[in-house]
Amino acid sequence: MAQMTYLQAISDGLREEMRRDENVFLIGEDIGNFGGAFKVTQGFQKEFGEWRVIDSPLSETAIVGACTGAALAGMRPVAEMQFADFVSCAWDHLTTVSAKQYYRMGTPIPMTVRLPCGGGFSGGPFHSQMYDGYFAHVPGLKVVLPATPEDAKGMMIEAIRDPNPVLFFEHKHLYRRIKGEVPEGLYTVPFGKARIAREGADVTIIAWSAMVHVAMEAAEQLASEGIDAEVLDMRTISPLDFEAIATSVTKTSKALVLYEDTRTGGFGGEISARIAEELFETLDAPVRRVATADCPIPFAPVLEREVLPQTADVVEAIRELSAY
Amino acid sequence: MAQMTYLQAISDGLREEMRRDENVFLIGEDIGNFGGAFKVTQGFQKEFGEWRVIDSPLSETAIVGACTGAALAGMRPVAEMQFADFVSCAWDHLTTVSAKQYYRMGTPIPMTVRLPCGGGFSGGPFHSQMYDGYFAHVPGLKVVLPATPEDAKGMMIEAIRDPNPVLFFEHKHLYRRIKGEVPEGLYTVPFGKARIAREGADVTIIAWSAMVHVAMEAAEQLASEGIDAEVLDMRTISPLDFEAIATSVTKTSKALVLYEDTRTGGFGGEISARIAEELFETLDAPVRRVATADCPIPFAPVLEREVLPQTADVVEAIRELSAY
Amino acid sequence: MATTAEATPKARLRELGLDREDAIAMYRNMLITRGIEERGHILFRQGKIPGSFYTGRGNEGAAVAVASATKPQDHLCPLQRDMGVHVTRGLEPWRIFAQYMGRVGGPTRGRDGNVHIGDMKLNIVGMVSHLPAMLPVAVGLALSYRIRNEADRCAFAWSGDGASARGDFHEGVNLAAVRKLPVVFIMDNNQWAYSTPGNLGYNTEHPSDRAKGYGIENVVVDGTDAMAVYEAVKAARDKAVEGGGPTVIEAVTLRMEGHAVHDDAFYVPKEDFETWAKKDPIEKMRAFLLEGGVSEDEDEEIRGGVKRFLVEQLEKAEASPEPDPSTATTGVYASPEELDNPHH
Amino acid sequence: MATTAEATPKARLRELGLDREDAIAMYRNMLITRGIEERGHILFRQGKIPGSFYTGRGNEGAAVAVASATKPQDHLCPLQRDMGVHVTRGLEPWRIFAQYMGRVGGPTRGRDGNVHIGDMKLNIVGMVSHLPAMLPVAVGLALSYRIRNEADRCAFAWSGDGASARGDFHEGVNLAAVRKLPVVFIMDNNQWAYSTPGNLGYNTEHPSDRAKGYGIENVVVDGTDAMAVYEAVKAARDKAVEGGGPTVIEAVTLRMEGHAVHDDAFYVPKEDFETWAKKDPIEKMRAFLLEGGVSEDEDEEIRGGVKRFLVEQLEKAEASPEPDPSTATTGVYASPEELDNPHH
Ligand SMILES: Cc1ncc(C[n+]2csc(CCOP(=O)(O)OP(=O)(O)O)c2C)c(N)n1
Ligand SMILES: Cc1ncc(C[n+]2csc(CCOP(=O)(O)OP(=O)(O)O)c2C)c(N)n1
Ligand SMILES: [Mg+2]
Ligand SMILES: [Mg+2]
Repeated sequence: MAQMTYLQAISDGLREEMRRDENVFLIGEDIGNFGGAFKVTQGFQKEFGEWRVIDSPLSETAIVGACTGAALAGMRPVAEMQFADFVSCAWDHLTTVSAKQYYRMGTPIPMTVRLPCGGGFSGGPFHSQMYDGYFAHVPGLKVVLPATPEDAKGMMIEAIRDPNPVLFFEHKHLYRRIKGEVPEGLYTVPFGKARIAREGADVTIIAWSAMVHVAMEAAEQLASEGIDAEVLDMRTISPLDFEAIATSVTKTSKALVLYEDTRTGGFGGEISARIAEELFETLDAPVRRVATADCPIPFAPVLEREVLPQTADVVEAIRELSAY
Repeated sequence: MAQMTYLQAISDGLREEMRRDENVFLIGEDIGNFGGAFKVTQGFQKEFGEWRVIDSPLSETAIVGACTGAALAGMRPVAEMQFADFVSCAWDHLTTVSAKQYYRMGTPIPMTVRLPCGGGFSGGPFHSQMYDGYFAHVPGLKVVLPATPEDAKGMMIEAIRDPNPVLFFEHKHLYRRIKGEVPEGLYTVPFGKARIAREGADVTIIAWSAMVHVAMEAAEQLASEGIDAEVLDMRTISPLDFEAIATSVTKTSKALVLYEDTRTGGFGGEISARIAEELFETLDAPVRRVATADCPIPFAPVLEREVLPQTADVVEAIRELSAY
Repeated sequence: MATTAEATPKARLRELGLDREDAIAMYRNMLITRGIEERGHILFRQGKIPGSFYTGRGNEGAAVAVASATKPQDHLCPLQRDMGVHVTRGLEPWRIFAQYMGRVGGPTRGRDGNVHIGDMKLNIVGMVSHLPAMLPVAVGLALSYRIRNEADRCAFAWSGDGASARGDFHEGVNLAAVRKLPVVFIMDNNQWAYSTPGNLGYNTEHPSDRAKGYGIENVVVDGTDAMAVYEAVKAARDKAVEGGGPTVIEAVTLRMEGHAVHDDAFYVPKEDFETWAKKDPIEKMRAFLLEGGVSEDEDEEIRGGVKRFLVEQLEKAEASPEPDPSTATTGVYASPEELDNPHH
Repeated sequence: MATTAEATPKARLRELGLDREDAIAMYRNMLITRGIEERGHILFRQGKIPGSFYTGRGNEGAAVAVASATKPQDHLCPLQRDMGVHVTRGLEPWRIFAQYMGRVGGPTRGRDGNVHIGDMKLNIVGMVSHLPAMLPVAVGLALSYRIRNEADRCAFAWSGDGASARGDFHEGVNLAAVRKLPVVFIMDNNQWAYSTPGNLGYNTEHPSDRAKGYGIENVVVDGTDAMAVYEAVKAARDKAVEGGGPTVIEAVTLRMEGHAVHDDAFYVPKEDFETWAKKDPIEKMRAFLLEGGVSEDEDEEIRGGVKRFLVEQLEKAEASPEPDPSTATTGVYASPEELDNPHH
């Protein structure tokens, strides 16, 4: 197995599936000659040509709208939003057309939208957002958020093959910071199956995307204090593997949901609610949430740190949960 | 006091505030000569002229974008979306510009977007949606949803005067079905203060907009069975009067959240989570949620009924909650 | 406005590459279209159609003519005034009635209403309410033809005069123009967007003049003249599949009813209704056929046939059951097998 | 392209209603603009600017000229290449440096970065990243002038060649055109949208030809020629405030750096950089002034003055503290009092 960054793993998954299936094509801003703002598709246009790696005008709605159409024609389109934040410009199309067409018309819409997401590097209010909770709220869309290189590749391939619109959230902060073993060749990681990132007995931390790494750091710190945290990497939040949550929380009796979307209305609230509703009798303490504060993501590092969930916040919350 | 329908009360609030403050103007599709798809602004163009009651092109983004600009110029714009569903076409502008401008630039954006919302009359997937949870998730926006004529008028005036972007959800199903006493003249109903629609001792039903009426019907039925439900009309979900919820649930120890948005990701999940997190020790049963099923709203009456929350669903859920 | 060359109906048909049967088929499809929508009004008054109801009266000729100028392999994305497209493509009227009434036999199985229909076996994509959201979809269909180098295939996207003010129109048409995709844009200019007149929606002489901003051609035709529409669309399709890029075809009509049942269209000048009633597309087509040698008897027969056909079809629709409530929440996500075997 | 009348600088200034001091002020503002952005690069390399960094090099002349042709009561909605607008309007450079570095002294108090600035006291609206989302905002400002019958007031909205493909452009310009609102649209055509060349973004000769789809005029000017830009904008403003409706002014330049610091612009032909370097707007303005009677000494003094000024300003910015973390989550909602007394 090769060592790859999270970014390389995404590229690899895309490339392998494009080689296998000529119906796969990419469309987005600056993804061709330039290779994409983050260089995920570097070299792709050379290999696959101008009509399978399409530099679009600055038009998010045209990009995803064209993907819906191409999906109906039997293609497997993959759109890139230059930053996840700009998907707001395609919100109507994704929620109105892509998400509802199968329910209404019975015609599957197999398309993938790649969303470089998340904060932590002074991207400011418009290059840092975590948009997962908005889409997980929409019936008909799938929301997937790999945390590791291995998952990133396998879930990329799974996303392309899935017969539904899939929002593939790639965390920018993981692109080059996270490395790992990645199998060669084609493989898929199924949606709706959480991964136990760390086994533990005392408390369950439920996380996805970059927050898995924050959870792991917190768990390491807590281990030295004798608190044994289990970390669940949800991988996808729509579909949601609630069974995995139930199994873990039944074991630990205590749960913390850690998410990078804003606290109020973010998907962690939904998970917290379900835990309390469905596991009422197993809980030994109220569910805790650690999330981004209810405000835009500020630019200055001192402010951004304050707003985004930090390892110390998780450690603190788990300590309190343990002591409850 | 005059008897008015919910619709008349909204018109009345708009008209009175327009008479008082010449900075208030209306913009939307077919609101002038035609008086709006639901006739809320019937006769307004005659009274206030073409430049205060503006028939716009079919352009939701231009409508709300223009409101943001006008607000910056000191006006008090009120936009009408012909149906709440079409606000998806202005999603980007509202969430990206209107919502964040004050936090970033310190410039208040006093604007109101009127959203005829909700289902129950075979409007189908695109004329029935409850969009409240999506917006309550966005820091910087206020989300208000009157359930009675009196509130509708007072909250309309409050919305126009509020220095922030306010999403004013008017439930189409209440427009002509709900009548009540409405004070004459100018008055406001403050945001973030829930109303106890029915006092009760056994269980708290938390609802807003049309669901308040479903909750009241359910409570009446339950009364005959000896179950005494308290009904909270939240009036606004952003800001959220959690204190009122806490007070009521502390009294009853049991809570049901009833909302018309889709269950997963809808704002009822956030409320359920907070109750379980913050009132853990007072709860005698898990919080229950009754909401719209996780799918688009189908057209055929038999299907729509199945998907939307019905009084019987609430009655059943409360019975189970009581028996817990 | 491109004017129709004066010629005998026979010469005209020859010029367009059509024969007598083609013309009769178009006429018949217009009659069916209007018949369906007229019966829809009755059904609505009978309380059999839930929600609201609206038609494309006045646009039957244009809708049928456009669809007639397409090839079966072309994908079509018609909108709310284009029932004639579905009829021409062969969507059985009973399914349309079933759709109106929310029955399982409708293309959306009761999940959506009115003309929100489609059938991928007929290469018609079902529309959504949000206008004109299906236009970028058509551009995506055309893009896939281009990627796969499919030579004789063209996508068709509709838009109203009013809806062309929305961003989706701009982004979709622009992408198609930049990439010279094989797509034809049909603009149903029926002079009103709900109650909003053209001058409050666009600032050019014709709404299709928006084409000029994308460096593509627009052609304005009399939408009540099916032959003129057919001719313009055929030329635009030829151009598109030859790599000449998209064209906007504007078919000028008058929306002959209110926006929907609740709207009496008080804002449309009465004279306009009178003027345009005289230009009725079906009457025009009928006159064309009679002049071209179709006898009054034959016409009578065609019309009678359509009537009987629709009576049958309506019966069939009424026999279609209401959907099973337990299915209301199923089918939100497709399963992998369905990609190979979609519902429609 | 509208060409600049050949005339002596003095005659030219007279023709434009400008005096020598105005011209020097424009020159000075261009120097300040470039100086700020050049120092920005240094600060970035020094690690003092978090996130990314980008400039409007090559566009200083156009930005300054447009702003110079506006009146103080006009609202301006400039974008990412238009630092010259802020400078011309009087936003103090130290506040811009403070913004770059995320300090409290910046117009957004560390909440946003780069050129995401504005100051309502100067009637400049702060931009967002999503392009061109501020264009409909400018239209709304113009709409409010119209509602209030403010005679001599005009709003200014910017857009890039690339961003004009987005729906916001279409909806905003269309509304303004239909209602003949007093707004001028400036199109910064710097030939690239990030790495995307014009021919992949629009299908017309000039991106401003999009105006034709809205029935409004577009004027293409050499964006490196501040006088030409000034002239075109002034005429468009006059027309707009007289009720003649909006105009699109396209200022053609070349983006002289990559899209942002991480982009070396390998995709821009080297010859283009060489050609356009020769057309540098500041050098052009300098030549104009020298020809018009400003001495080399005076020029030296102006340039020296700007340098010293920026050194001071940078010091002041560096003294501006980082924001207090405890304020990070405050000010999400405005309170009623703030309507009368906004932060800025
Ligand atoms: C985005 C959006 N906004 C509003 C509506 C409500 N609406 C339905 S039809 C209509 C008028 C459409 O006018 P036009 O495009 O000219 O089509 P026509 O109905 O005249 O054929 C409006 C405003 C809609 N369907 N979609
Ligand atoms: C809606 C949206 N999509 C993508 C981006 C990312 N982006 C920032 S600048 C840019 C290119 C803009 O090109 P143009 O409008 O020509 O302006 P320029 O930068 O050349 O001045 C892109 C794609 C954005 N800011 N907004
Ligand atoms: Mg119309
Ligand atoms: Mg550019």
